[in-house]
Amino acid sequence: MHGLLLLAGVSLLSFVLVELAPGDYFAEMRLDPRISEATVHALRARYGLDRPLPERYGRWLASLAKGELGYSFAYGQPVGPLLWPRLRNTLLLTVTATALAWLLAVPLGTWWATRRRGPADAALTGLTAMLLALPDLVLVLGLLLLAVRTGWFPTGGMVSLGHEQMPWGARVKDVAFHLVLPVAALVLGIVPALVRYVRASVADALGAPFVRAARAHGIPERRVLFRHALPAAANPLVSLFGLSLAGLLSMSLLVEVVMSWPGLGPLFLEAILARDFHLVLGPVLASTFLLLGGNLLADLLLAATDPRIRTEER
Amino acid sequence: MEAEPPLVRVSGLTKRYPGRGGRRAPAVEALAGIDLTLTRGSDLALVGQSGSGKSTLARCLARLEEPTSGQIWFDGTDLLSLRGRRLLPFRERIQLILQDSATALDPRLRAAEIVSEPLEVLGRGDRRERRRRALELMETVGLPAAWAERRPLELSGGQRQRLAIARALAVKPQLLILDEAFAGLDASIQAQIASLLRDLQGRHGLTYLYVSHDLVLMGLLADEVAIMFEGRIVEQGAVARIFTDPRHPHTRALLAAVPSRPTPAAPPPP
Amino acid sequence: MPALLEVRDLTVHYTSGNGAPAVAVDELSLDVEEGEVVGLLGESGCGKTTLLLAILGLLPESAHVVKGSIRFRGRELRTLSGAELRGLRGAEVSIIFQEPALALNPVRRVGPQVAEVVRAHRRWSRRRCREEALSMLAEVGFTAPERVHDSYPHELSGGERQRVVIAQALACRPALILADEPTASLDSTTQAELRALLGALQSRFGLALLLVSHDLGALAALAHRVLVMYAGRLVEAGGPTQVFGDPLHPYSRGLLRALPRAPDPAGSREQRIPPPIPGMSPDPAHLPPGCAFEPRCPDRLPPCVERPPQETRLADGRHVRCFKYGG
Amino acid sequence: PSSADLLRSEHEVGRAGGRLVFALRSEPKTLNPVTAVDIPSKDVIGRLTADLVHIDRQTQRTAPALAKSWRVSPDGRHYTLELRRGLRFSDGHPFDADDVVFSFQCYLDERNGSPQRDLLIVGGKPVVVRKLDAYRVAFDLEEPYAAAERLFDANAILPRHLLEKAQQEGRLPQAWGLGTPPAEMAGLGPFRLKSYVPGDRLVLERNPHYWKVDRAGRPLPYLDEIMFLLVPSEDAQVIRFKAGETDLISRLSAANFTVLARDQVAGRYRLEDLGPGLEYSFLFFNLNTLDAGKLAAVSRKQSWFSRTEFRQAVSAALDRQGMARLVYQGRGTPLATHVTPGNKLWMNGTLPPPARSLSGARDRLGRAGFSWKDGTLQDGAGEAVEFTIITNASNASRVQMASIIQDDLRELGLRVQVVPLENRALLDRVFHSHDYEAALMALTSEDVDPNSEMNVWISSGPTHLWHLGESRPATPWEDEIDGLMHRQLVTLDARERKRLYDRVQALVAENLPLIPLISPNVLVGAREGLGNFRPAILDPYVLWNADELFWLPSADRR
Amino acid sequence: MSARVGRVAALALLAAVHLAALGAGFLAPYAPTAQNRTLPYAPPAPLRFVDAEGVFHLRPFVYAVTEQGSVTGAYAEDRRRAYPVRFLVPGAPYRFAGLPGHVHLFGVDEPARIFLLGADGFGRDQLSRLLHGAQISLFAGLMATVLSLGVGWLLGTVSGFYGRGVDAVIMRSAELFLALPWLYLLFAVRAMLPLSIPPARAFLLLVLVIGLVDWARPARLVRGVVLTARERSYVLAARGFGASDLYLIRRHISPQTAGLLLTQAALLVPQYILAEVTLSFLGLGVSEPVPSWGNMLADLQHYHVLASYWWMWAPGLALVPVILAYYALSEALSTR
Ligand SMILES: Nc1ncnc2c1ncn2[C@@H]1O[C@H](COP(=O)(O)OP(=O)(O)OP(=O)(O)O)[C@@H](O)[C@H]1O
Ligand SMILES: Nc1ncnc2c1ncn2[C@@H]1O[C@H](COP(=O)(O)OP(=O)(O)OP(=O)(O)O)[C@@H](O)[C@H]1O
Ligand SMILES: [Mg+2]
Ligand SMILES: [Mg+2]
Repeated sequence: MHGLLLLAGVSLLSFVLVELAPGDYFAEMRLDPRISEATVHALRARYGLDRPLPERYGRWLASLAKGELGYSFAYGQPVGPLLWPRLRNTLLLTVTATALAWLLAVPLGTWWATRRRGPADAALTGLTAMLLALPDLVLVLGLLLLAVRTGWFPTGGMVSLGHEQMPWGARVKDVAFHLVLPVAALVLGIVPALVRYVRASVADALGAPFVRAARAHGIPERRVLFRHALPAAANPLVSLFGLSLAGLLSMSLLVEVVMSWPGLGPLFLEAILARDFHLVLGPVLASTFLLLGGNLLADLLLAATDPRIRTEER
Repeated sequence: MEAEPPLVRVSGLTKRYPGRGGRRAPAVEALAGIDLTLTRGSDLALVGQSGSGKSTLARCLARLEEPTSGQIWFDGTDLLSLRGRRLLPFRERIQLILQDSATALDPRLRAAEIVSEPLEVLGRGDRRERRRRALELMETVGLPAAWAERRPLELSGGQRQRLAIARALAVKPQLLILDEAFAGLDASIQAQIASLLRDLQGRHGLTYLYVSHDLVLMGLLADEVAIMFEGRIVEQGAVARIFTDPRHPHTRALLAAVPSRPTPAAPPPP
Repeated sequence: MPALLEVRDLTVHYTSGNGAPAVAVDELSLDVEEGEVVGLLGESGCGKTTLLLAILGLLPESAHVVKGSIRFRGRELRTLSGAELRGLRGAEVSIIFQEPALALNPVRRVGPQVAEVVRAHRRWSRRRCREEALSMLAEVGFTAPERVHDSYPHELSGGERQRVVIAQALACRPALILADEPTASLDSTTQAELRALLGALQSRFGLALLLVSHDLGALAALAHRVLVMYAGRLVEAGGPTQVFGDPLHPYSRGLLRALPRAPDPAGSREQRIPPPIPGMSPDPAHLPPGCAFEPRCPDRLPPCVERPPQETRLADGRHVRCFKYGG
Repeated sequence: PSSADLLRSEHEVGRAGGRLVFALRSEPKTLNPVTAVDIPSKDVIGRLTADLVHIDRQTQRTAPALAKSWRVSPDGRHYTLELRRGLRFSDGHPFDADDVVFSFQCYLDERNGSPQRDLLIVGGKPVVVRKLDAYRVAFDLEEPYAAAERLFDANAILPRHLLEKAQQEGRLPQAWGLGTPPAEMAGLGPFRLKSYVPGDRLVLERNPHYWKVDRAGRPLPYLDEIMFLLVPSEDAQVIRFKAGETDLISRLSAANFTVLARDQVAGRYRLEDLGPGLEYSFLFFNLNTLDAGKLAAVSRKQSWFSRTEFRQAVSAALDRQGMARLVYQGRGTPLATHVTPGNKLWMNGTLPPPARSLSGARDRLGRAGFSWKDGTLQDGAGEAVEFTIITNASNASRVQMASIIQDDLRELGLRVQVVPLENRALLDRVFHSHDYEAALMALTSEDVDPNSEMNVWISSGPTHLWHLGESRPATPWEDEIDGLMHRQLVTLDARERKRLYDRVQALVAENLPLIPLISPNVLVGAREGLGNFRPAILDPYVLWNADELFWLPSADRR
Repeated sequence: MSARVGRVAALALLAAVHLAALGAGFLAPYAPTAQNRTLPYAPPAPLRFVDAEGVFHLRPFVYAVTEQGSVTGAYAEDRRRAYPVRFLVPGAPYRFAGLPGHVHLFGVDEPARIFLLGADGFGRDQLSRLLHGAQISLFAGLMATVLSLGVGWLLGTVSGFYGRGVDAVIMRSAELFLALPWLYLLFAVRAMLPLSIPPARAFLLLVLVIGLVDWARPARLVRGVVLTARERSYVLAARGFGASDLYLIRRHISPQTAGLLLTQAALLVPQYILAEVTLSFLGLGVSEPVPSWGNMLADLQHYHVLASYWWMWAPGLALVPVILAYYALSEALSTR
């Protein structure tokens, strides 16, 4: 219920936002000296761009009901079929990267929290600062350059040229091999911030008396960190995790564009700039769904990681 | 003939917590119908088995926990019907020293801040004045003013306990509930605080509800003892009566289990 | 044969902020023999908890051991590596913390917190550890251990939490337990049960106990020896009947005098409250150069202000630190 | 098929086989020749389809394609085209005049909104296409149209047997989307669709029914496959080309060209600088008739902008050489007018190259009543002369040029502010709200022929950027340009047309309705060992002769 | 002890960076917009003490350079004449704290240039641009951080503290804010601003919008913490002596969110500074020729720059100590 309302709100407000932004999809055609103004007008009329906002929104809703998710001006076809295959690829990339990033950040940040002051602390501080100081695009290009210089990894795409002819196992390997670079880019992009959060909250929790109590019982240090300090520190991390699901789609835009990953990224970016609005709404709605899911999950996890949180009462 | 109404009257108070361990686990009935009356200026000791619901009752009385059913009348007002702002004046009149006071102290605050917190909340005095009062209170519970800047975790267990007591005393409530406030204090400090409480009672007519396991101390401090067992008050009566003529088996068990305390052969002269 | 635990000349300072270091434990020596129960008694804030923490190497960052040695079964604990210390803690020496609410992880169920202690020291299956935890919970007086097992600390009463902490300490059947007011918030029947349990363990496994308590009754019932601490130092040591029956040190005397006596229905209330020791406990950061109890002492002597008294061993085997008895 | 009228290529004989990989900057949007507007779509469609008469990208002249020959009536209004016989679509279906008539019917159908439609309207009336017999088609024009045969280029001939139904039902614009199964598509181009992976690649395979053979009589094309990979950023394209993952690269920026050129030998690729293309960048001022109430500030400034001396002064102050050097690493040519040196057939060679002259600029401004105070230029009313230049933010070269212009004009005492805008916002201001003072943009002629520039130069043209929707030419010289452009359109004599167009160029250079800046060189590259690689400055620079491209035996790949 | 040292060092570094930004006009040898069209991508000029003849000079000097061939970044030194570094030299005018000035800390005689950090594609001094760019970037980063954290903190606290309906409403709006394509709003805002507004001001306005719109993430994080915080027993205790909601939030709840906020702030500042890199691609950044770290770094996104001119990384490198300092500061504050 909340979800439906939210979707309605997101889509309606998106319509309004686009209305506010200057230019529409067909504006660029005006630059082509061979196309007359009348033709552009006719096209705009065909796609209903000359209609008032409520009517356009109504039309879009109708098309949503049909499962088409609107109609792309650029592709001249319904948005749905354009979205699904790319969404799958994007999710493959981003889910892998997010999982990896968390798997990396949580132990690393936790371990880091125990190494306050000292060479490891200094090294990690410097490294994360450096990664944070790099614009994402530079990072991605840098990785790409590395791939070219070394020839270790493919520099783009999701599959090799002869992918279709490969046996099943080799295909999986092929895709995994192509995943390395974009995933590395994403992970390097996300991890510094994550590690910092983990470190900060775990360091906080390590000062609690129950940690000393656990040590007093001879609980192994690893377990003290991961089963005592970390759960107590989980709160902001859980919220962050919920949000990271939401960020999945937008996160990989850039990486996909530069590493030519056949995901939503290039499509979405082009659509935004071209004001191919229904096509923009597709990923927006998809990420709203992920957002809802992520936040729901986070709320459940929050209650699970901290039993003191009361959901009812008061 | 119209007797003075009691300060607190509790009737049919119950509190159930959702059960643990499996979905269908039965609910924990922490309070199973409590009836209790506290007259003004009296001292009641609440004694009973561990887990019998004493702290729960204390928290319900202080309106820090919502009872499942029942009624609490404080000074003629139905306490449970009050909420939000209308409750605030009563909060001032009822103070609770929570059991495990260590967790009830904000680890980020300093000792003096903790003690002056109620004054700040109630808007008493200016900053200087409050601090002065806080230091005074700390001294009365045996904490040197030099420790005003310590954080709770830099104090010993007993010192934290005393900090919590000092904080509750800052308010001058009508009803003070002390949940295991004496646990962890040495005899000298216990005596010091006990006489402080007695003194306050004499001057301001406070009513005390003690929750404690120390039957000997309770025998000293309270006029009346209520024995709790499994969420109920199973026996209530004057101290002397309970100690000399316990009726309920649980009361008897409690008394029997008190280890005899050595008394110095020759009490040293003062 | 050396004692199970030998503490020699232990001195612990707290350095908080920029002030002078606070002397929490001052040149303290004590022994605990195998199977012995040693009661530790002392004013609030005199350094008991600090001592126990120091023994297990658990002092906070702001504290540090200035000097002294701590030997357990002949091994110097101060020089043990982290892993060795870890193997020792909980398994051979365990500790019961004073405030159970702080010692339990608030976001985890308590059962696993008990089982985990077993798991840390025994190569047992998860299930067996769980069963061990349940039986341990039953031993400390829970009639429905399953419910407690699945509860979070905040869902337990104060006494229940305390019993959980005791269960943790007992879980691996250690040789020595450092107990910091283990029964402070337990009703008398449960206390009695626990005393019985400890007694049984002691006779069966030779458990030794260093028991911090303000409850003289409990100490009298359990302890073989009682130590009295004041301002970081041992001021008196002896058998419970000796110390309680005939305290020597002025502090011990004052303490005993402050004990509440059984109710006397006839007397007026004011009279019934025993007299506290006058004055305030000294600030460990500014201990007087002489005897720390001197400012509050009713029988002070001229040397008291000049230098701290030395320990005197009396004929009946008791130790006392007071100029009255030599010093 | 031996009976068919096959076209014999004159170029080097190659070797059959192999695959060519080409990176597209953005994904093709459709494979439908009727609706395609974007470059990638056209790049692909161009390999899948064929046109009646084709412009040889290298000679820039027309050449027979599906039409074996054509005749023009003396009045220039009637064209008769003779089609090749015995040709087949890539699905094996025979091709004849009905397909031609059908195709033009589709392009002209208003419901389809085809971008080609406007070109096929001559003298206000659509071209009439008649089938004379199975292999002859007639085109009737309302008025004479110079070089009308060039119109046939890029009007792909559609298979009637596959698309007629869709056309009748009005669904043609939706037909042949990217997801269409290859079996439902057919064309007359050298390749046909093999497979499509969304967002990733599009693979074409050789068309066995193609209508060209090489000198040795062997069927073209040589290549087995062309693979179009989607590589959405230029930098990634460069990197992947360098890594050997793609075989051809075009639309290279000069900076990247320089970087790539360093490793030419080691990287086993060859880069070519084809010299100036047809793109011309320019600065223009907002001369639109404005609603003075809404855009008061701009319309006040128009009193400066509309002064020819002002524009001349601005033009004279610009350091075009500097722009060519800094922005295009020397791989660009300063322009005096809008026709670039790349357009060898039509450029007015007599116009002097632009030279920077600050003193000249000052003179002109002085003569036009401007003066300086504390180094700041003022108009007659004492107002400081300052304006903003908008340009496309995502085009680094434009922003750089604007920055140089700003610096140049500062020396003249003009305060200029550069405002890079996102492209749609820019277009919205230029075409719609007219809320701008000056803009820096670029246009690329689709063809060398002046006809392709009609809409830019006639005052009522839809691409008459600086003064859109002009009801009447505002100045005598504009009137003259209008007249010249119309005359060249109906003049059939090529020499005469050139003379007329030269005059247009001279008028532009003189009056500067737009201030021409630079024409960047066309820069391309190909893997070592690609035979018949003959890049051209006309779109598609490297792929236009895909049917003849082949891999030399020396090529180390595939 | 060493926490204090860390705090002092961080503060000192931050102060130095901000002071350098403020005093950019004086510290920078050239105007940030001054082009040298014959010196595109001139590499950093080494400060020399020993000249071509092997003679040692006490005063450091530089050589003038000339371009080798077309624009390739290859330069040759002209060793015939040394240009000693001079201090407090007159040069391009600037304003410092509203006062006009024209004396620069150091410089060399014409026609040589002292490019300590090299030059960009227009032959503009990187060091001067870096210093001037810091003004906008650091301020914008701080502003956006303060805004988004401020709003996020407020709404997150309210949401977590009151729970139920309030929580639902705020969290749903947070989701709405997270999901909407805000880029369009930025386009719209840019379109509404007059074209002639100074680039820095236009950018700051956009940053303001971004900061305001970006509250949802911090809000959710804060809310999570508040949910736990309000159940602590000391909050219960404070309620017990009649503390109002406002007091509880101020005294007990918000200090618990402080650590999180500080961590966030330290991460957000560089993030917002870098956001401009992307924004400038869309015409939403600080526009030419005004420098900012964001638009300087945007140059680095071109493969040829990235691969050929290492000194163009300078703003990225400058960002590292700033990030480190913010880290250290946030750490010092949260372990206070
Ligand atoms: N972290 C700390 N920093 C500074 N001083 C401390 C710290 N912890 C304890 N102290 C001080 O050290 C002294 C000894 O504390 P300790 O906890 O050992 O006392 P204790 O004997 O256990 O008292 P209690 O019976 O009240 O628990 C006390 O005065 C206390 O205030
Ligand atoms: N939040 C809760 N959820 C579930 N059960 C609870 C909760 N709080 C208390 N209980 C249970 O309610 C019962 C009564 O608890 P209460 O704290 O009132 O006992 P108590 O009499 O104070 O005991 P003690 O003397 O040990 O402190 C206990 O069995 C306890 O486990
Ligand atoms: Mg209790
Ligand atoms: Mg203690």
